[in-house]
Amino acid sequence: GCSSNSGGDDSGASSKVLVVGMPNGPQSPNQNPLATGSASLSLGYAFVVYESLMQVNELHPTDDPTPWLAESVEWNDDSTQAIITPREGVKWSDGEDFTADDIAFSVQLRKDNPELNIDFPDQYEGVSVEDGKVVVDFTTSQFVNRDKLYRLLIVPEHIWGEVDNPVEFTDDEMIGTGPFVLDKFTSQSVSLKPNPDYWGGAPKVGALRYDTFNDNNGLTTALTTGDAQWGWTFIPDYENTFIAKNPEHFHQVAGGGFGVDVLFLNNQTKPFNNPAFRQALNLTMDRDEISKKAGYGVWPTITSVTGLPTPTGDAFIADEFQGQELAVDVDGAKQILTDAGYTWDDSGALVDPDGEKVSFVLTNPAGWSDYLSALDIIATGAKELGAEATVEPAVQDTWFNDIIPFGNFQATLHWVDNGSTPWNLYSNIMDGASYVPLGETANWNFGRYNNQAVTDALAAFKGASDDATRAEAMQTIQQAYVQDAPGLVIWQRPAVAQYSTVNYTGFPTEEDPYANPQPTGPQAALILSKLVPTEK
Amino acid sequence: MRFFVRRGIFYVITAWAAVTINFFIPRMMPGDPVKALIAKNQGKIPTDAIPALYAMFGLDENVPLWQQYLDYWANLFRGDLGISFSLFPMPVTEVIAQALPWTVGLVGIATIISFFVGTVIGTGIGWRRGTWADSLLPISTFFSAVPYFWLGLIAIFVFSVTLGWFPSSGSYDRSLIPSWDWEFISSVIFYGTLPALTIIISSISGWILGMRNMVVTVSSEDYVTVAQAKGLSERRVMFNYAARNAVLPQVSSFALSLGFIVGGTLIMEMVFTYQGIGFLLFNAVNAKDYPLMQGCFLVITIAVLAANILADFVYAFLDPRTRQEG
Amino acid sequence: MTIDNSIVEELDEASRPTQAPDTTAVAAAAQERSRSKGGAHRFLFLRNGKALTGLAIIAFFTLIAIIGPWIAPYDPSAQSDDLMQPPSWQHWMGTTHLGQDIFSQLIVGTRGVMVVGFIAGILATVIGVIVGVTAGYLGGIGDETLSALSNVFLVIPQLPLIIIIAGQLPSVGGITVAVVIAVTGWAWGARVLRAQTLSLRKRDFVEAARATGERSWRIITAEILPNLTAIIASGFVGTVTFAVLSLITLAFIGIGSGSDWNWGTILFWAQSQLALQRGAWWWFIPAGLCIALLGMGLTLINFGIDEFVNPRLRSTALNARKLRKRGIRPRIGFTPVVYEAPGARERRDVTDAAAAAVRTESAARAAEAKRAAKGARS
Amino acid sequence: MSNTEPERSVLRAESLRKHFPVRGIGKHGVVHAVDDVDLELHAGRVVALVGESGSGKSTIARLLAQLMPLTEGRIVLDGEDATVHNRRAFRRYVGRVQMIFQDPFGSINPIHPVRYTLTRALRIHRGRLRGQALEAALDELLERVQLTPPARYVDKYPHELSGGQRQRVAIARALAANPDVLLADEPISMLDVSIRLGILNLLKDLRDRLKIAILYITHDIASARYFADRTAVMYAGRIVETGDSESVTQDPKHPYTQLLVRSAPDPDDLEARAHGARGEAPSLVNPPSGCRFNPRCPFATELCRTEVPPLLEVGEGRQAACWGYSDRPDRPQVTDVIEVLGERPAAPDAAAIVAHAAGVDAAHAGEEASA
Amino acid sequence: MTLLTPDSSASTAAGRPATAASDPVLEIRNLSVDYGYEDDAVHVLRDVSLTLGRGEVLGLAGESGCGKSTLAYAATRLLPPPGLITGGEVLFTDRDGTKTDLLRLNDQQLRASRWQDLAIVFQGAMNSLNPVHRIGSQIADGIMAHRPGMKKPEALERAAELLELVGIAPDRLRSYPHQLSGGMRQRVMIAMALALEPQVLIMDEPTTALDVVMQRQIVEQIAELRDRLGFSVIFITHDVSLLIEIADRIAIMYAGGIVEDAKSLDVYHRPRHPYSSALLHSFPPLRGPRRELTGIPGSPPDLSKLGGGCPFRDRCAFAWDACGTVEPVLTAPDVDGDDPRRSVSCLRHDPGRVIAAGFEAKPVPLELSQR
Ligand SMILES: Nc1ncnc2c1ncn2[C@@H]1O[C@H](COP(=O)(O)OP(=O)(O)OP(=O)(O)O)[C@@H](O)[C@H]1O
Ligand SMILES: Nc1ncnc2c1ncn2[C@@H]1O[C@H](COP(=O)(O)OP(=O)(O)OP(=O)(O)O)[C@@H](O)[C@H]1O
Ligand SMILES: [Mg+2]
Ligand SMILES: [Mg+2]
Repeated sequence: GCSSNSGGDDSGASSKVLVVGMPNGPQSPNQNPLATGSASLSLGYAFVVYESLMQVNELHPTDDPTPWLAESVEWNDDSTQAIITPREGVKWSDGEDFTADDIAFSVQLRKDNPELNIDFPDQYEGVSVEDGKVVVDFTTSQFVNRDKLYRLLIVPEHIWGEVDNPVEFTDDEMIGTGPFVLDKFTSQSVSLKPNPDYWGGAPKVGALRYDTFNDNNGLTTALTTGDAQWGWTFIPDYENTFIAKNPEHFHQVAGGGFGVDVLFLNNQTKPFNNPAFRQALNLTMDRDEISKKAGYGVWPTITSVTGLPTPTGDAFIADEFQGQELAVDVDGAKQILTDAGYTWDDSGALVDPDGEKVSFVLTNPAGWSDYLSALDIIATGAKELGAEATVEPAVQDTWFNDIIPFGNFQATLHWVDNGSTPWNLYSNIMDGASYVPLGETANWNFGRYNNQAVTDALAAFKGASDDATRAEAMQTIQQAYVQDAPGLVIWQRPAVAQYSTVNYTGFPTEEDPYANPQPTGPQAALILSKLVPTEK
Repeated sequence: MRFFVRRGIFYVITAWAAVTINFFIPRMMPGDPVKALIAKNQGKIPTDAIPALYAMFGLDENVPLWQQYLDYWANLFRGDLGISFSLFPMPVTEVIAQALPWTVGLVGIATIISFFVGTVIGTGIGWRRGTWADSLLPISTFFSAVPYFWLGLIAIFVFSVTLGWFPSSGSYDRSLIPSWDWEFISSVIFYGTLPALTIIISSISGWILGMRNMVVTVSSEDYVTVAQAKGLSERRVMFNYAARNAVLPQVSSFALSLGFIVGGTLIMEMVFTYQGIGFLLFNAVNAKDYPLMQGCFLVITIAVLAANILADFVYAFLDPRTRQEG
Repeated sequence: MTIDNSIVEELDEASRPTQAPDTTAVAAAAQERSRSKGGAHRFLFLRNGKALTGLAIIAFFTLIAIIGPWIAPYDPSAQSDDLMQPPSWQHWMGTTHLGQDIFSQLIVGTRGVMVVGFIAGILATVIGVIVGVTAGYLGGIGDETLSALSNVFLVIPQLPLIIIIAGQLPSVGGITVAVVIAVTGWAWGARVLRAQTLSLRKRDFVEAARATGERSWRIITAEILPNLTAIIASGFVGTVTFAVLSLITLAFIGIGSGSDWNWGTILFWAQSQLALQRGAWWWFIPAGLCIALLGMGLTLINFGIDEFVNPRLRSTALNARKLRKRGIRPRIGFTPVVYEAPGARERRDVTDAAAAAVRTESAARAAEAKRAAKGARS
Repeated sequence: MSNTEPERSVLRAESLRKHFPVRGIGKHGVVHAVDDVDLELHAGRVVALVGESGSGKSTIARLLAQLMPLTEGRIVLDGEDATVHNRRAFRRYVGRVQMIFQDPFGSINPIHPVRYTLTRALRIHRGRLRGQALEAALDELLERVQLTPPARYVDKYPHELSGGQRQRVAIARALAANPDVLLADEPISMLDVSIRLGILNLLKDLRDRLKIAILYITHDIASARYFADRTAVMYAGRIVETGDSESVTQDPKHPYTQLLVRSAPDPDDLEARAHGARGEAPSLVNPPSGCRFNPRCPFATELCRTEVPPLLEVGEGRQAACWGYSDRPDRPQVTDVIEVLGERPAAPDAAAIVAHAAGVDAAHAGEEASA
Repeated sequence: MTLLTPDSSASTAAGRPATAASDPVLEIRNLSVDYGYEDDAVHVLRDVSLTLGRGEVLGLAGESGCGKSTLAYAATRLLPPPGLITGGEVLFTDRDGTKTDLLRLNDQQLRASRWQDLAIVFQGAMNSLNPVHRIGSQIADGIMAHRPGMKKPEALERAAELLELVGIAPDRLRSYPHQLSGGMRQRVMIAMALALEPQVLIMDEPTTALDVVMQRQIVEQIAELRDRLGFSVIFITHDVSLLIEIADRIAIMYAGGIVEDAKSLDVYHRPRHPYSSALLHSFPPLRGPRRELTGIPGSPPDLSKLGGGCPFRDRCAFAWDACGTVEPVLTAPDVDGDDPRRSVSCLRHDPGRVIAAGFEAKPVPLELSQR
């Protein structure tokens, strides 16, 4: 039992179990930390058994990363080569020493097995160990992907080297460097116990358990009853539903990151082929209301006209847009429309320059309640312009297979890739490089925005070797975003987590957002190292 | 013998058709496991990862459908149901083996209790037709007409969240290690109580109604009157004559409903975060996990078929009239 | 839905002797009486309180379904600033997280439920009748094939199948859901009908029709089908209940029409917004109650049909209340005795009337004495 | 009988055989419901078929109506093989041969009024009748079966009719086809005495007026005597005796016929009773070898147990399938069953049983006392 | 206090003759039965009185639907819903002379009395045996219910004896009802009814479903057992000829009332009621000269629409205006030299009532006064 080492232990460890809740349904005993979908990755305990090279604080992506298994990572100018210096004195939980070879092996493993290589597909050029440092060469510039390298989980060569097929390896033992080691696995719950020899000092969390629930409701109930103390699920009206249950100890905090949700507008068909209408719609969207009603304040309001989340993106907002905030301005919108030749008929319906009534359909999969609520609000806004907007939920599969890739929509909400820079956000919305005609499968740029200047700027940002070039590119991009409104960011979608400080404190807070607060990332090891029991 | 053979052939054909449909249905669904996975992790899995995932699930190979079908049968006979996508790389058999006992245990027990209690109540109501007992019917009807999830959620809200009498989710105390000790078993029982109760409440009405109607019908049979004429005690007439005969159709219905246990509890498992095959199947459908979906379908199909066969014979064995002449 | 009796019925039918003429006589008597009272016997079941209640409920919901959109006080989708308001005079059943009026949603949503329920019920019944009756009548290889077909549909788990089929369709409107439910839900009825047809087919009147020279299709449609009316009707009612529950469950797990309101969508929203946990019972409870009420109404009609059709259930069911007033409890094996003075409907029930106590007591004493005597006779 | 001149043979059955497969769990075999039955119906004559329950009488009727396929044998109508192979031929056949079912409660669809039932029969056999013609035909039919006035019955539902009335509707339906042959399967068994007579008289009238050939199936040997010209006696799927009704009933030859006649209650002759006959009808799945009556026959010998007796001439126009009337040396000596079964058999001593019961009581009382 | 039905005294006063044997075991007095509970209930039995003497076989005959079964069931309070006993008494006299009114016993007492004092064999043996229990245990449970403390093996032993008594091998104890033939089942029912040596045995058409041979066997059996065990029997059947043969006394019922009650041969040879007479002219004789069969014209009255007067008047050849208003009651026949204990309910025999009602009395017609 993990509880036996309580009391007089001088480590200050508690006997209390910290329960992490996840809404992922029953799990199978696959703990492979590299295979997407494995229990350890989806519940997140892979991140407390295995560790990453560096810790990145998504809230401040421009800050220097915190060394973790790597003392440092040096990049060359165009970000095609990284030199990794491993940390000294780290041991695997079976007692073997952790070396540069383990890092090199872990990278090589991904290079050799495309199935496991989700971060840099086809982009590793070579891996070598020189002077106890690991040199990783990439085929392309990785400036926007640096953090992905930092986040790579490192596995022991002496175990994994023996494995025939690392793709199907279930890693029952889980020998890692992290602060916890596997105690037992059941399909509903995974227990871990502290790693007494952890390089960062034995953790003060006496035991860690990952419970899985069948859906958000199950997890919400567990969080509100205190059965689970850390996790993440969308809790509508979390202040009343969750925090109010124990205001002193229940918290929900948002991390940072460039995650946002975007209303993709079909730039190629009516009515959104007219930038004036897109802009006008933008002006009717009450981001505050959307965030509060549909997002329950969980998804913070987006304020900057550039669509960048704040404060994460502050450093990237072009000077000309600094301080420019989104606001509802129906009159302004009408003005824009009037200028563009729109009129209104007797009943107040908006008529486009071609003389057709403006109407459009907002689509999202049925069941995605926050999106659908947001669409409802957006539709209400559009009605103020006299446009006829209806929300039509779609079947999820249809949405994925027919609606989104082929552009069979007029307006739909979709997320964008997070990233360590705004590049993904803008590229996903408006990169001409992803442009394909309507009816063909698009990977991003679902709205089919095609502006050479923007395309070039996005490419420049990614490949540039100096900040000035990048700033310039960013300005071009943001100008286009603001002027053309090819897609509309509706809210931020930061990493959010709920936790209870009944047993442990030290989680990231609003005041001290030292890491992404969610338990399902490499930052879990960092957070756990900061947790202290509330009582001994 | 001919009877057995005919029935046998009939069931084999049914099984073949069902399994074939089970094979094709998932494949006719749009979408694939990778997209489903991406959808589930909205934004968390970078787009770059897509090719890796296709490779991992082996979806990049192009095998013609009929070849897949043949392979499927070949594997089926080897007891190999393939490897689950959503729970990669677990064999489907293992995944199902893990989930099945929970469903069968909880729902099975609930169904059995529901059957017995419902049958006894139904006997009472049927026997005392025309008295106050009749007013129980609309009440039980009400509970059978209520959507199950609605009942379950209210039960959770009242008994778990508000009163705290029962845990709101899970199949046992998660801090326990599954084993055959009393602590664990009692935990399983404790956690299973609320789900079982809701199942019983929502399903009992069917048994009550069925039994009541049969008892009413049987009560007017001559042999019941004869039993009364013999001066047997009320209890004896009610149970040994009326109920004993009325229960025959109930029992074969019961055998059939045992078959549906395996597949019919998706909502319960969702609402109560209970591990089981219904939810497994639901997840498989959402994750486009064909092998798992097929596996679940197969298990459910076999269970229902087996129950059908069972029902065929249970009746024959319970009713001496259909038994072999002595 | 009650579990199937078909197999049983098959076996039962085979072993049951042809109905005693008595029953028919009783039925005849009962019907004759009802006719003489003026009501056509087809509406006899209106005299059954249960059926009447059921019909009233269904009629009520049907009315709401028809006029709902006109009488709803608000646009059910219209948002307002009254977020999550408990019931009040403005909003009889409170509001949602977007300030939508739940009462209006309920009213407007009735149509979706009723339309889907009835379309699915009708479709499934039609398929079930066609397959079941044909199978039962044909016998032989055709029967085996059709039974296997319905067995396959019985064997395939239904809810997942509905989810999958619904997931295949580009857009899921109410009608689509109804069709999907019907396509997956007909097998049960077909099975019951098949068993019944099988036994009807062996009845003499079908043989007699054959001997008269009727063609098969006529035998099916004119001789057999009308005799199945009760089963078809109760199957229809059952399917409607099932369809309504399926629709609501589908909507609840996020499949199905979200654009048009129905009670399931209300519940879906309520649940996804944690209405219960937030104490917004007004959002969660009424829709569920409406469903239960509708289902109850359907089941009650079913009772009515049962009692209407089964002569054995009929006469007592008709006047249960009156009996209670007169203190008569019809029982098998203990015929009630009432002593009525001619003319006045005054009566004394021996078993409870105090007036009879003396007599009863002496009778009891006699019985006692007899038993004692028997014991002593050794 | 009134008509003595030989009438034209209408329907003839030649060595009919019907075996039903036995269905059931673990059972297999066939029911030998009808074996080697020859039967001939003449216009304007009635043939009665009597025999105990389950001896295959209804099966013969159904076979003759071609409602079920023959296992073996031939049905000859007006000298031509009439075994039908398709639906059209069947419909032509039913125009000539009509059947009245055993059970008046089951053979009329309870959901249709009399009008419907009869209209269908008329339309099928007499073409598209409408309006006045139809009404007239209906009235005529109902009058023919003495359901008068027709208007009172034509719109009734079967449940509103008494058993006798229903039976008459069933007869009317059969008559709608203007058949040459009427197969009346126990048309009176479910009715009470007074109604029975009405129906018998009705059939008699039809025979005489329309010269219909009638097969009259019954248990009631007295009514066969009253109504039929010839009588055939069946036992366990075979015909064991035929002959003109009067002599078959007054002077039965076959031991089974004797048993049957001697068992029928007859208030006029209380002495001529076969008392104490024991035994049951044999199983038709494994019928006894030889004469099927041999297990119950008081005269049975080894010959009866091994060889099936053929129908032997036992008098003018009479045949009996009993070895007792053969000229075989090993034939049994058949006399009147009365002589063998006339006495009541001795039964176990009743007094002893009573005493025992009392003893049980006593033991019982003792128990109670000690308790 | 109107515990006694008011006109019970009246009917005795009207001179209900002491038809009963000097030692009655069961007296049914003024029994009235309704079907239905409402105002439009059918009054099926109207003040029926009947007395069964000890050791007597009383036959009950009449048209189908005239209330024979109803009478039997009502007397035992086994009438199924919607039956309702609305008046009368059923007095049972035990061997020691104690009289009990079965209608006034409470459930407990009634249960104790049933089977012990009075057993009943129902119309269809097929349906009277519980198909899922072995016949042995069905016989035994009746025994055990009345002999608390008796062990099952003992009861089964007794059951075996009973089976032997009715001529069934005791190894049939372990058979299920469906494994027995109809005749055997009927005998099992009889064995079961005799299990507790009841003093009265009511048999409702115990042989109707059987063929004559089997019927004969059963009837013989009953007669023989009655001789040995000395119980009294009420035997209900349509088959008048059978009744005449086996019953000591016959009561003829018509439309819910008893119209004639006399020694069986008296009924046969000297019917006093027009209905009895017609009934006896409705079945063909098995032997002897073929007599003219007249049948009974018309159909039985609708019991729910009976007015005053004689219910048979519409079908009666001897009815006159008095029959429409004066309700006949059972009286001694107005024929000289008749057995004083016989009774008939016909106005032709009751000039007193006719005159009292202000009508002109008519003499007894010749047919009804044969000597
Ligand atoms: N469809 C059938 N399948 C199997 N056996 C049958 C079938 N129909 C009749 N039999 C059997 O064939 C035998 C003869 O039956 P049938 O109905 O012809 O007798 P019956 O002489 O008409 O008897 P009853 O006088 O009772 O009407 C019986 O043993 C019966 O069980
Ligand atoms: N449940 C009932 N409701 C109304 N009338 C009934 C009911 N049961 C019987 N009857 C009527 O009561 C009358 C007497 O029925 P009963 O069964 O006693 O006749 P029965 O003389 O035994 O006839 P059978 O000879 O046909 O057995 C019949 O006219 C019948 O229609
Ligand atoms: Mg027959
Ligand atoms: Mg009767």
